Amino acid sequence: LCMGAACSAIPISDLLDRASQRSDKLHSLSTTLTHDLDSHFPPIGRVIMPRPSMCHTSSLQTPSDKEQTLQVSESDLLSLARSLLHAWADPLVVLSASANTLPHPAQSTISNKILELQEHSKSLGDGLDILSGKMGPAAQTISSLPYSGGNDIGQDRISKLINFNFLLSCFRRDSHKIDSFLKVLRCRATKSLPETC
Amino acid sequence: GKRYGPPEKPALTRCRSPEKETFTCWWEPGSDGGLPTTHALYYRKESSETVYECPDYHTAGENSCFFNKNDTSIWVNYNITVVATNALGRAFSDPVDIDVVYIVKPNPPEKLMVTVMEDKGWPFLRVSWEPPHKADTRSGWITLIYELRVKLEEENDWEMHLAGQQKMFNIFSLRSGGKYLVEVRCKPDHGFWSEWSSTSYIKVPDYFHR
Amino acid sequence: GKRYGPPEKPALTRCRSPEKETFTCWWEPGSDGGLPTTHALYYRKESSETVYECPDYHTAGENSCFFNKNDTSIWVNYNITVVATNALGRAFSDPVDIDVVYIVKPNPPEKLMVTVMEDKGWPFLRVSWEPPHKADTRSGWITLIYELRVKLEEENDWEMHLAGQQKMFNIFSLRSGGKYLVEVRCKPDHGFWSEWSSTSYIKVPDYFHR
Repeated sequence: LCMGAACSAIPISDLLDRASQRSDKLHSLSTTLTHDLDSHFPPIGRVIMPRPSMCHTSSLQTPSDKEQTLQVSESDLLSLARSLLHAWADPLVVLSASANTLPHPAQSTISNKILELQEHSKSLGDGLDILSGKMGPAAQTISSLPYSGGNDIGQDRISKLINFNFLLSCFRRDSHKIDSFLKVLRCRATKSLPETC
Repeated sequence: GKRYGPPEKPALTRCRSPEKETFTCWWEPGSDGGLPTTHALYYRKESSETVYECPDYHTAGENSCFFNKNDTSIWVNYNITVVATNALGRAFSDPVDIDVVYIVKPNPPEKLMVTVMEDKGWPFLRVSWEPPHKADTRSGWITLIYELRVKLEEENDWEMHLAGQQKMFNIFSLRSGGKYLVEVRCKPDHGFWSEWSSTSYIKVPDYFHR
Repeated sequence: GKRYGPPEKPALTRCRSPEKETFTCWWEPGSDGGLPTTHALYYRKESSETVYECPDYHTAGENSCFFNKNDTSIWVNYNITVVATNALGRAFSDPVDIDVVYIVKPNPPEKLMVTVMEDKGWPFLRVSWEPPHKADTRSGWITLIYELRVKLEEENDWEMHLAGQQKMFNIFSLRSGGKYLVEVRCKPDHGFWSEWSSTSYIKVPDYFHR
């Protein structure tokens, strides 16, 4: 007897649909967080906002346009998404800790949204772990992308805001990559449900 | 003399989730064989042999098990069984497979508003509402459909209207001077109808000179 | 006598991509200082010092630069500047950083079709459409959500309906004999709303025997 359409195991296409919904939310959250942060800086400030260094995930080779992305195999796409998500486990803790003392008028809103980000990220991670178990060994590989930025994002007010903003901009970009890879996977998996793709 | 025996097997009757973040299951006990009988719910997650017991028998009341955020996953199926036990034996319910995403029963729609409007001299009711606040329909991932029911105060039968995904609806052919009750409910793609919203009352002005 | 001088600095006003595969930027020239003035767009990609000039000033018309598929990468910032030059000097626009994934504004949906259907004696409109042909939704490269607006010919206010990712929507509670206008637009998951599609007109038959 089953309650709900699926029995024994949840189909991969269902899992990819749910994962895409979570990754969509994750990226949207990072976008509203970026706007919350920007609300404090005049537009000019944003343009000059320096990028202290490269994102800690920039060493991961990812496709950079549609043709390249559509040529990547399913298991490799999932492996890329998982690697990026895993790479943010520690830095999200840093973002969360530093959000509590961020010298920014929207500090409490930002702090709550970072917690929400962590929740969604954790849930998505659980889902991708289960998905990878169903999509072959290549999907299991996770590239190690250590975050060496430490827990401290700066002493003075300006460097704190700059580093926080930079870390968030990196997350925003990586969450968009994760979202894009999962949505391509989702449409490949739903050949039987064309109307959603 | 009174006959004693092992309990009859219980039946898992219903599992519902309001927003895919928590869920609750209810069961119906069988006869207790004339002896004090206890019930326990056990579950196993898809592709895992570990058996867990219900984390919370209280939050959702009698003969129920509540799974909070940490206990709820949308990534795996739950295989659930209820066991009745008394001094003379045990009885197992049929096991049930649960996918949390498919047992959603949302909260009712909110901010139901009814206003009398007019179209070339004929009054009609403009009904509008909002989705339950927990349902993030704006992102385009969750689709809710709605249904209204309308009735005159003095009548028993409701008139049902399917409103699809709309969050507003016009009701025509009104009775002059009639006092109407309006309620709305919602349902996700793969899920169950919510309860009806609270009732909204509206009086249609007299527009017929009898 | 007429005063001549270096050009005023131009302003990069907008960059848009219709399908996350190509993109175009437009600028607003400043005053030309009374002399023949030329404009050139230069860009540098994040973490590269190489400066490139606009690959195509023509495809998208005046004061524009078009980047085709080979010139377009995503998840990398383009740092873009426009330079105005005349005989007496040059002026640089403020530089702008853009990532193509955040400037997607699709073309409107296509093949909008509206038909009158009936459900238990009540007419309703079945509205369907196709995504803009340039946007590759089939591979998942772009995920679109849709919004409709409907209004009676003689009224001013549109009724808005969010349709999620579906390409079909039913509209209930229609005015008997009403003449309706329907339009649809789309938005990528993380981008800008398109313009509204062309209008589709439909007449609902009289279904009331007044």
